[in-house]
Amino acid sequence: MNLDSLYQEVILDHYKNPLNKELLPNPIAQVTHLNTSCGDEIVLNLHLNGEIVEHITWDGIGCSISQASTSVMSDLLTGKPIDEALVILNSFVEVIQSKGKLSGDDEIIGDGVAFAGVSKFPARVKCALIGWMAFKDALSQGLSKK
Amino acid sequence: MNLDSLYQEVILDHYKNPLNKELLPNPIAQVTHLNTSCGDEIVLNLHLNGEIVEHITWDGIGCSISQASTSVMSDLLTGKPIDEALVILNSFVEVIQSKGKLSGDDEIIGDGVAFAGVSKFPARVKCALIGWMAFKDALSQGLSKK
Amino acid sequence: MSGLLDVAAIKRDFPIFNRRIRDGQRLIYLDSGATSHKPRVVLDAERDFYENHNSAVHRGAHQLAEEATELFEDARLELARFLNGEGCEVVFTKSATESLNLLAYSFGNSRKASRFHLSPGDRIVVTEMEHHANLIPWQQLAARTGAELTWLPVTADGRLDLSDLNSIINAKTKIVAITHQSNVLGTINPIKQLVAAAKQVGALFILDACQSVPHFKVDVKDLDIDFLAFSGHKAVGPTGVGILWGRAELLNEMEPFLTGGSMIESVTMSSATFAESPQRFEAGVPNMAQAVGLGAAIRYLNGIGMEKIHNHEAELTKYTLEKLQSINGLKIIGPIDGKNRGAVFSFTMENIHPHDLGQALDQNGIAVRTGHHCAWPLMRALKVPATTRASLYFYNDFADVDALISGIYEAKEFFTAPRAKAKNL
Amino acid sequence: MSGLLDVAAIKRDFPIFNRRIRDGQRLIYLDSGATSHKPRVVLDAERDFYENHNSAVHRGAHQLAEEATELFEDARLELARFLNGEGCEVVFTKSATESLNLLAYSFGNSRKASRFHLSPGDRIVVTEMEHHANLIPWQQLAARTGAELTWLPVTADGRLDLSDLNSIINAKTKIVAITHQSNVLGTINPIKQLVAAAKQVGALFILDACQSVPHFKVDVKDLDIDFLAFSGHKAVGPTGVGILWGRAELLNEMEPFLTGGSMIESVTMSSATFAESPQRFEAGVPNMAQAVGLGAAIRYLNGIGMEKIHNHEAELTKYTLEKLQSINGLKIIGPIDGKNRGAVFSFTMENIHPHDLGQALDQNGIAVRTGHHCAWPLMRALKVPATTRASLYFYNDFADVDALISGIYEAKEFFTAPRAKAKNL
Ligand SMILES: Cc1ncc(COP(=O)(O)O)c(C=O)c1O
Ligand SMILES: Cc1ncc(COP(=O)(O)O)c(C=O)c1O
Repeated sequence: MNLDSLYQEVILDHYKNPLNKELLPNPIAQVTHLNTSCGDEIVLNLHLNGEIVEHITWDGIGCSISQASTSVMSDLLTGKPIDEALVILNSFVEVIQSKGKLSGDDEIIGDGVAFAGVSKFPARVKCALIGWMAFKDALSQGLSKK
Repeated sequence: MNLDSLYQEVILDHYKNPLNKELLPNPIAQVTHLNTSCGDEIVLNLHLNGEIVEHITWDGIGCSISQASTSVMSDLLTGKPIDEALVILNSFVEVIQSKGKLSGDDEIIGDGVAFAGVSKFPARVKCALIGWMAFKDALSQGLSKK
Repeated sequence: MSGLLDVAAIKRDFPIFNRRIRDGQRLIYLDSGATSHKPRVVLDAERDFYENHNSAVHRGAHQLAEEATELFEDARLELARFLNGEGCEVVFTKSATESLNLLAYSFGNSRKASRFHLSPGDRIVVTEMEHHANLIPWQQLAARTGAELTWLPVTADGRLDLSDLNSIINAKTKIVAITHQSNVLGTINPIKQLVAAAKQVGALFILDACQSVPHFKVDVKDLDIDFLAFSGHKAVGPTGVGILWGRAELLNEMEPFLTGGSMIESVTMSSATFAESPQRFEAGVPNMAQAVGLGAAIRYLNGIGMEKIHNHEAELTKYTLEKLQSINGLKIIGPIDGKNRGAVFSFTMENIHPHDLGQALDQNGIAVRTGHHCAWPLMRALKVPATTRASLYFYNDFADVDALISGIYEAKEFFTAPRAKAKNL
Repeated sequence: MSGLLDVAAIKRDFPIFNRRIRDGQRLIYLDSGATSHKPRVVLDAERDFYENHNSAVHRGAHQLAEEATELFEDARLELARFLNGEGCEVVFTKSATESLNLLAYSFGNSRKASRFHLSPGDRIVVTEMEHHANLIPWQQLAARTGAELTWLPVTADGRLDLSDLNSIINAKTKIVAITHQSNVLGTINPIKQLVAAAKQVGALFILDACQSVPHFKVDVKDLDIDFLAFSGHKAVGPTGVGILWGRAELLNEMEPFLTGGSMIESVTMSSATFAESPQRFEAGVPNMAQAVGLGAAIRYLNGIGMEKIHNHEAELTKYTLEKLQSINGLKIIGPIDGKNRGAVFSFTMENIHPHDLGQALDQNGIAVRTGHHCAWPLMRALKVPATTRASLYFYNDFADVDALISGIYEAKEFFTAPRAKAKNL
């Protein structure tokens, strides 16, 4: 396996030019997630509009996988109904935890398929999931406030 | 190695008919020594008369080695000048700790030579020494009181 | 005798049975209550870890670190399945002793509002047959917190005396810590009844499973206990590894014990917050090869079958009790009824000190233990200064028991016969 | 380069160097700061213990128990000689983490009159470069006793800032706990000067020797310290064994830590008295095979020679510092002066996150570590969220360093070159 197959073009592009990486004020929920084994950190602000994910904005430091994955997530889930966002999230998580067995359906997880190679590297699974877990956490906080 | 060579006649005799196994009152020092790994116990009373070991009396429970060795010790050291008692004690200890290398000089340690075989059994060294160590301890307590 | 295992085949799995003892005699090992021997597969698993995958788990981002982590976590899952618990409920410690101390110290570290906090007026209940490892940590915790330590006494025939159960495990009781099987008497305690008594008053139930988990199926859900401790080395596993199992919700509420690397969430110079269980309780680079070895040990035991191991030992127990009772002057310290009792036999012989008896047996290649077996208060209660103990495992057979019995007869002859005769032994 | 060892021959002693990594590449292991590999003689010593002598030490009165005890105690003496201490001063723990926690808990258990007792107004001094294992236990002890925890800061070039030494280690100071060599920076601290400051105010000095004992001769008498901790697994020894060395008179005055079997003098149901050191601190059946394996590890290191190991690593250090500094955009986190510094190299690369760099190196079979290296406060002080760390040992050579350097260049090209180019990598 060479570097290209893990670090696909899409990942490096999102890493260099992350989307939604600027916190919008007045979120319904703000969460901070740490990767305690490497010191990485993601702060995520969630805005809901009824049953719709209105904005996902974030800031933080981390490796290309975590930054790109958070960027892809924020792009993919923004504007989606909550239900649908959760379906996407679950299928992304499934791919990442598949130990290389699943390649992912780009109809569902879009650019998320670029991260399928990460699932072969157990130590990087957390990196690929940190932003997604932050979203999930923010969502459940946000919903409980409604 | 068979049982006979460890449990010499002398040992079994002393075990069955221990000498000085009745505590004399008013000792200059009384000590209790435990073998914490097996629960054995020796109480020893020491009487001194000037520079002479006047009486060594004792009581306690223990295996044949510890009982016989204490019996032999009490017999051997009673009536000896303190200096001489310590010489005997040191050479007995040396034999017991020799891991089978020394057989002992019966001119010095008398019936103590019967215990030479014990030195090949590290787990029994404590048994063979418990009475002797109690004597040493009682002596230093007794001397510090004088 | 259909319950018997093929011991000859089993012994071939254990390299140590090739050893010759005291001038060429075969090893008759009756000291598995102290530590068990290890099958080749366990040694191979440890060695494979070191030779092919050695690396610090949970730390490096390289291939060896990934492999080491996977092996280590697989071992945890193997243990969880074995006990019928969850992976996150299995903490690798160095021994049962550490597992029990972990609980006592963690409880001692807890804040006032915590369910684990003890103060004067609270009660800790143990039994009179506890191993020092399940007694002294609670003595110390009681002394530090002002809680009261009390205990269920033992009857003359070596069973727990439950006549005052409900006044001993009373409303003040916060912790009940009891051994599953006595390492001296062989007694198997009625855990479900004891757990029920503890639950009734809202006390936590801690099981010392050192002498049970290696010998029969122990199911934490079925027993409905809160914590369980055992040592790998008594369960055909490596030395230097033990298990603490605890209910996840309890472990995650508890204060840490050992602190350091890999158990933290965040750290500044002046304070720290901690990860969830099991990481919370596994500070530092863990005993990785030993954990992996213990996983292999459990697989080996499962391969033989815990049910079969239990049945085999039950047959041996019946046989041994019968044979021992036939020896004049021999007194069994512990139940003489084979029911609810494991293959651990403590006894005294008239006119022979246990040390001397142990030595005589050793001369015949028979390994037993003598002394107080780290249960000194029990010995005092039963008024024996020491015993000789033979403890069996599934790699023992009738021939081993027969050797023990004839060894005892020889010793008896040597130590109690008139001297002239003994000389010809 | 006369100081160099024959690394090709040494690698043959370590079975893991036969491993192929990531599709057939040779293993370039630069993560010995996390854990070291084990030579065959260590694995053989452990296996020999299990296959021929396995038994519970200090307990049985049979041949195996005698042999096991002798092997275990011989290992203790080997360790004592290695550190220039006495046998009764060497306590086998499971790890350095346990050794340091043992001290903190034992001090916490001490009575008011004891020299180990801490109360508000007392001070514990550490440094900003401590591993979590030598920081959090003291934080916890401070929190429990009301003592104050303070620390020597680190300079921008990764040395201890001693400008306020005598106001930080002041008359209130009871304990000074400092690492011999930083596991992040490679910095070797001026222990004699620090010990002198501690002695002047009557404080106890505790040395975290995890990163020094494996790499150069550490003499407890020469350093005049009170306690020392290290882990076997970083010193070519097994996992699951660590050492606490302490002055005998201190150990014998200290309260026990773990309580249970084999560490007692006498026990009743309600109280216990304790044996002398080292038994006092070794409750339960110890990590016997691991202790024996560590003894073999020390003999192996002595066979190579600690002086030679040190010289070899000093040559590697010079070379590595030079090579790393020649890489544009690479910043060494730690001293760039080879003096008083070990072969541990933390660095950051412009525009490449340490995780990505570690991953890229791993693709070439090069094992490094990335993250905060269990020294999070140090990372905060130096304002780096994480680093990549290469840590070398005597089984590394110039070729390993060259592989690292070219691996870094490749990663740089991949991550920072315009995308179209990177594709052809
Ligand atoms: C300086 C230092 N101290 C303490 C430790 C803790 O050692 P262990 O995890 O083996 O207990 C380490 C290694 O991780 C270390 O490098
Ligand atoms: C019932 C019981 N509890 C606790 C222990 C302590 O186990 P370890 O010494 O392996 O920690 C033992 C064995 O020695 C035991 O038999």
